[in-house]
Amino acid sequence: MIVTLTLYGALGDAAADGRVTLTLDHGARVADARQALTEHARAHWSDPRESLLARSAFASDSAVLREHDAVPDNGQLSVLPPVSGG
Amino acid sequence: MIVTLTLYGALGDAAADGRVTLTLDHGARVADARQALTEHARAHWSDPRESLLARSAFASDSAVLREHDAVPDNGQLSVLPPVSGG
Amino acid sequence: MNPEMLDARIVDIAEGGIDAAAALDFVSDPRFGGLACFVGKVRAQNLGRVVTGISYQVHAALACNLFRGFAERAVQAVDCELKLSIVHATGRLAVGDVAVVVAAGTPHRDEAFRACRMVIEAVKHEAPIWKREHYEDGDSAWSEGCSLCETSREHDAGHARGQHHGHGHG
Amino acid sequence: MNPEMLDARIVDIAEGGIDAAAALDFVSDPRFGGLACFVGKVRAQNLGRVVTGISYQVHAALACNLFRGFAERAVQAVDCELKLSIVHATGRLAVGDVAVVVAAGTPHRDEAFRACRMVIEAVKHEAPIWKREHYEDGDSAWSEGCSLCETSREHDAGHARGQHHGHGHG
Repeated sequence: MIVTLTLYGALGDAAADGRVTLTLDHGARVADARQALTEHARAHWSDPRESLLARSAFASDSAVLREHDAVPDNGQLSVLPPVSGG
Repeated sequence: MIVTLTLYGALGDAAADGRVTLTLDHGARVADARQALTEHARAHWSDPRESLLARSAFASDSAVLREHDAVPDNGQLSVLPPVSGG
Repeated sequence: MNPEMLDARIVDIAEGGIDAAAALDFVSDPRFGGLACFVGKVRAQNLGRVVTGISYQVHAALACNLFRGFAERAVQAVDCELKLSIVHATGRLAVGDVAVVVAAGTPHRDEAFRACRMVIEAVKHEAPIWKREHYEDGDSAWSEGCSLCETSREHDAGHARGQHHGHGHG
Repeated sequence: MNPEMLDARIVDIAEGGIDAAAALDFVSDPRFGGLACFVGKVRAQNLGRVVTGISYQVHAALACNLFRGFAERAVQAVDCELKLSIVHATGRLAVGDVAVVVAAGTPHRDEAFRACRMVIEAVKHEAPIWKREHYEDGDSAWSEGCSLCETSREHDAGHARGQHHGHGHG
């Protein structure tokens, strides 16, 4: 499946227009998306920010997901680095 | 000394214009004023409200006084029944 | 407390209501990230009776003096830069009218919340203010309240722990 | 939570600021005697640096969804009638601009304070919002923040107990 990851906060400038598109196996889980994004960052980003990625959460438009959750069927994931609202 | 006591809250309608004037010994303390007001109430009020007077505090215009404090030199005391602000 | 840091006032409802936004403005400061505010309003019911309004009587001079003392205690407690606004209404209020506003501004939020809470508790339990509730049947009654006598206060404190105060509409 | 009881919104600063008075109006109700409100403002300094403004980025759809969850938690915690307003800014804010308002209305004050505090803590630690501080020398930096990963959050919680968070301006 083709998954589009939207990068927020300090990750936003890592990719053009703040988005990365990856191809994952059918039935992929959040942990798989995290692994694929980390590998993509190592290969394509001048600063792969692995520590920040490790502390980032993945979310659908309605909820923050856990590692074992399935990647949403619509192929849309948000990557949320540590938050600092308020 | 002549002392004017201004009555607040539920005590206010006990006396005409909410005030009682009493004559106390020179050097009187708050406890003396309380005693004199209680006796005045027994003598002159249709409902002497002794329980309410016992729970009332006495104050100058700047502070709530304690029983052993002297009656202010200006002869002005406020009688404060239990408060219910807010 | 520096007078510029404290707005302590009694407002006659006949001359206009209390403005919470103005209180928040007063406690704002470029150094402050956190403002906490409490607004006490007249509610339509108390202890099972339908309330149509509340008349407040206030010993204004003493109240403002005591408000300054409450502010000093809050400064001591939070131990940081603090601006406070403490404004209470007097006169006859209708349901929904603002009876009291306490606002606190500090660099960080925890101190603002603590100062705001401390001060509203003091206003409710220690300020020379009396509330008479008016009911839909035309009856009215002074609220029970908290004694300011030392000896009675100890009794009240034990009583308050066991049940709701009869005079707390907020 | 009944939608009439909750106003959860993200406001673009370019379309006007956040109005704390409107939030207090929203949480008012004839049944409510106590309203508590927190206002977070951009302050002129953080961690020793002079701040000239803050840019907020917000995942608005997710944020509003999570705000509803925060409100549900507050309802569970206070176990009484409750209205909440949770409004956060997005875009570039200047010093003194309102970044966030949380207002809570309840019959009595303790529940209003508790709900307000619970919700602002959740907004600060759990909402998908990111802050970039701008400094007087033209530099800017994303704030450190709280991880939303389960494993990282445990680490952050231990860290936070030991010292001030780097991202709390209010």
